[in-house]
Amino acid sequence: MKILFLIFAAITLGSAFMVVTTKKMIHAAFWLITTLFGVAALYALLNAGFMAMVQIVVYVGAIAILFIFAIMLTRKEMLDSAAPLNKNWGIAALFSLLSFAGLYTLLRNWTGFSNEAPELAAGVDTITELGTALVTPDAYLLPFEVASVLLLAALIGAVYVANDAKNQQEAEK
Amino acid sequence: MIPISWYLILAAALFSIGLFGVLARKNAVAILLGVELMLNAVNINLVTFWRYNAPETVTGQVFAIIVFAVAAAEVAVGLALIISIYRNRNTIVADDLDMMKW
Amino acid sequence: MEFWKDPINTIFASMMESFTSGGMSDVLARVLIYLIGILLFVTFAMVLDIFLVWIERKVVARFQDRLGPNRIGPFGIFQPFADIVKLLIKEDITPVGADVVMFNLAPIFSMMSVLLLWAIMPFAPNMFGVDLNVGMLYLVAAGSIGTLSVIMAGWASNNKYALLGAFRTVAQMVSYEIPMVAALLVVTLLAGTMGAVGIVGAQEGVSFFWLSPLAFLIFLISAIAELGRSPFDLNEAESEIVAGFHTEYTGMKFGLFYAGELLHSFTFGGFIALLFFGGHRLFGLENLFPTPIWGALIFIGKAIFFYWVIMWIKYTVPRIRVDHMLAFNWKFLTPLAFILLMVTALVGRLFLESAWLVPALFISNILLAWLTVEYLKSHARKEREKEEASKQSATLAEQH
Amino acid sequence: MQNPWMYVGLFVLVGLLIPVAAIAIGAILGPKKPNAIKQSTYECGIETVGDNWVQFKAQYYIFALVFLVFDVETVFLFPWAVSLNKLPLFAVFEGIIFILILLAGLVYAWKKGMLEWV
Repeated sequence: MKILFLIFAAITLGSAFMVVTTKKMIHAAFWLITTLFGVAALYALLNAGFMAMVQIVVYVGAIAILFIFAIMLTRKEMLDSAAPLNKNWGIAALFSLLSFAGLYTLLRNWTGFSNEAPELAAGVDTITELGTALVTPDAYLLPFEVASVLLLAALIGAVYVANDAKNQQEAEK
Repeated sequence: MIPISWYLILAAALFSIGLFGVLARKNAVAILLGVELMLNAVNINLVTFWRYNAPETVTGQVFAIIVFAVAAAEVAVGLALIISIYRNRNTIVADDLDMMKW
Repeated sequence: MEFWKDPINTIFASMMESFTSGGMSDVLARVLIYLIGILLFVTFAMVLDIFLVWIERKVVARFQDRLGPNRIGPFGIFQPFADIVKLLIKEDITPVGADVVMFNLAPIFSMMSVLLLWAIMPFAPNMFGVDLNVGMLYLVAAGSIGTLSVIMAGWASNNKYALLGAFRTVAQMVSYEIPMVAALLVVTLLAGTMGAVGIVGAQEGVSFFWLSPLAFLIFLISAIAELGRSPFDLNEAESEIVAGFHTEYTGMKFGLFYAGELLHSFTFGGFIALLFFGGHRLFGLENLFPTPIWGALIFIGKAIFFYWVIMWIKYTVPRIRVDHMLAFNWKFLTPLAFILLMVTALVGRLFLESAWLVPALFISNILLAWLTVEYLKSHARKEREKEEASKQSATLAEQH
Repeated sequence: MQNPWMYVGLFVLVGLLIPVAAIAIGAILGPKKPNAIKQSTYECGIETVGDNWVQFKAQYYIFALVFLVFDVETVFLFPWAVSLNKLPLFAVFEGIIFILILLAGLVYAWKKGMLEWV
């Protein structure tokens, strides 16, 4: 178990590092996909099979595809951008190291820092419970419906903005 | 078995890498990639806490699913904006986007 | 006798015993046995794949009034082996400027996405890889790995046509994933579980085809689109974009794409059989022999039948245009699939545990289909009238 | 170690190994005589012009966008569908409202003319 965790953690962190440093945007997108697979494997290790599948369906199947399309649409720019990082990258690195150190010390002082996972109760179907929780008014009915409204807002907003881009493209012709 | 700390440290590291990406990358799409890494780190934390602290309830998973929805919405609108800006100003270098400056 | 009732688990138990008696740890023994089992299983899939090539070529020949391969072996059955030898000894060409790593990874991912589907395929009771409680989502997830492989192939080839083909394919695959997921949601709703084994078990009395014939049609259409077979073979429209995303692939890498497509078709045939036609059941014939191997044979027979249906459609219908393909999905199939989902949820819940469940669902499906057809008819009539009116006004303007 | 995902993980491993082996055998058995013409990208027999840069329609992005939204929606709907038979009747209506809100988005994109290919 520990070995598996270390392998997946190394994949996740290594490819995440490549995402933020690699030069070609399309490679960054593919490294992101590797990271996402690593995270999905970690979910599977945590017995959260539903989350692992959702991770692949939503992130790899949809969000990564959207990223690749966007990169392809704006690619002309990418070909000649020499340095991937801006001039403040030193400060940024310091900042993120500090944030990691801060998070680490915070966690260190937490009492439950080295807790082990409790045994999962046998015969509990997480998905049924999840479905029940999502539509029970005392539980998460409101977030469930609000999520739908959020997605609707995102769709309308993005379509509105992209419509602009489409008209622009037609005007150029 | 794996103690909870391993997952939390992994999530913290992933979050920091994502933060670095957001702060240091030039390309606006790359900045969004960094944001995705940060959201993933959050999700790892949520699922970890679900597994280690409250596996009998599903709160952590519900939260994580909502984070998925938020990430999707954020990417959809963010990338649409970037494409629109690219069409209008022919650049997606974040530092050049200073139309709100004076 | 015990062996025939549950062959897989019997072999597993005996192997487990012999492995652990040699002092091996329990976990390691389990991993090893799984590995051996999976290797045999995947090898079986690949051998089946070889015969699918033969079936495909033979059937298409019959559709086109030809003989098909008939030189090597009886009925040309060894033709695919000759094909494999040919593919293996071909030169492996990587085009200039290609991204070598991704160029090689793409066909591997393509094949893997198909093989992964076999992990959850329940051939018969006690004869399946694993029963995941998120089976249907797993099906979608494996499909998204396939999409990924297409984009990788198209981008890494450094070829305009490959990239164009890849983008078309991805647009098509992601679009048709939505009605497919909606059809899967209908099945999930009816079965009350996402696991493949649970879905087959829920069809004990009556197959889901009778509960939701529309969902079956939607699933069939979107499966064909997902496979990229005619009429949805825009990804390799030879007359327009050479061969689509695998233009630059030669030798075994091309072979993997090709074999992957055939195996994918067969796999979807199997999924149609298990989602809508009761898996290993065949009018009680499955009880003829008390062994799951017989059930597995029935299942494979059904899968080949639906594979043949997909082939039949492929060689009958011409390719449709890209704008029609997308309009058909977003303006017709997706709304219809979601309306069907809502209707099924409502009717299925209202008639839950009543004897009227099956007829109510069947009638509501037929009603919905009839309404759709009527609506389309009136819509088409209106469009035609509009067109004629504009034509008339145009001719009038010309006369003046 | 009763985690079913162990089996899936092993399946991924084998599923990767078999095609890799096929390609490796092909690479060993096949000849290797590269030359510049052979390795140039194929463009219907004429010489290759430029790199693979082509201007893509913004339309591709729109379809991916609508797909993304519906894909996330289905993630919410799967747990709902699984547990529906055990829930009271109003849960059905909650799901229907959820779907209707998203279909409204599709109708909006449709009316805006965003689902047209041209």
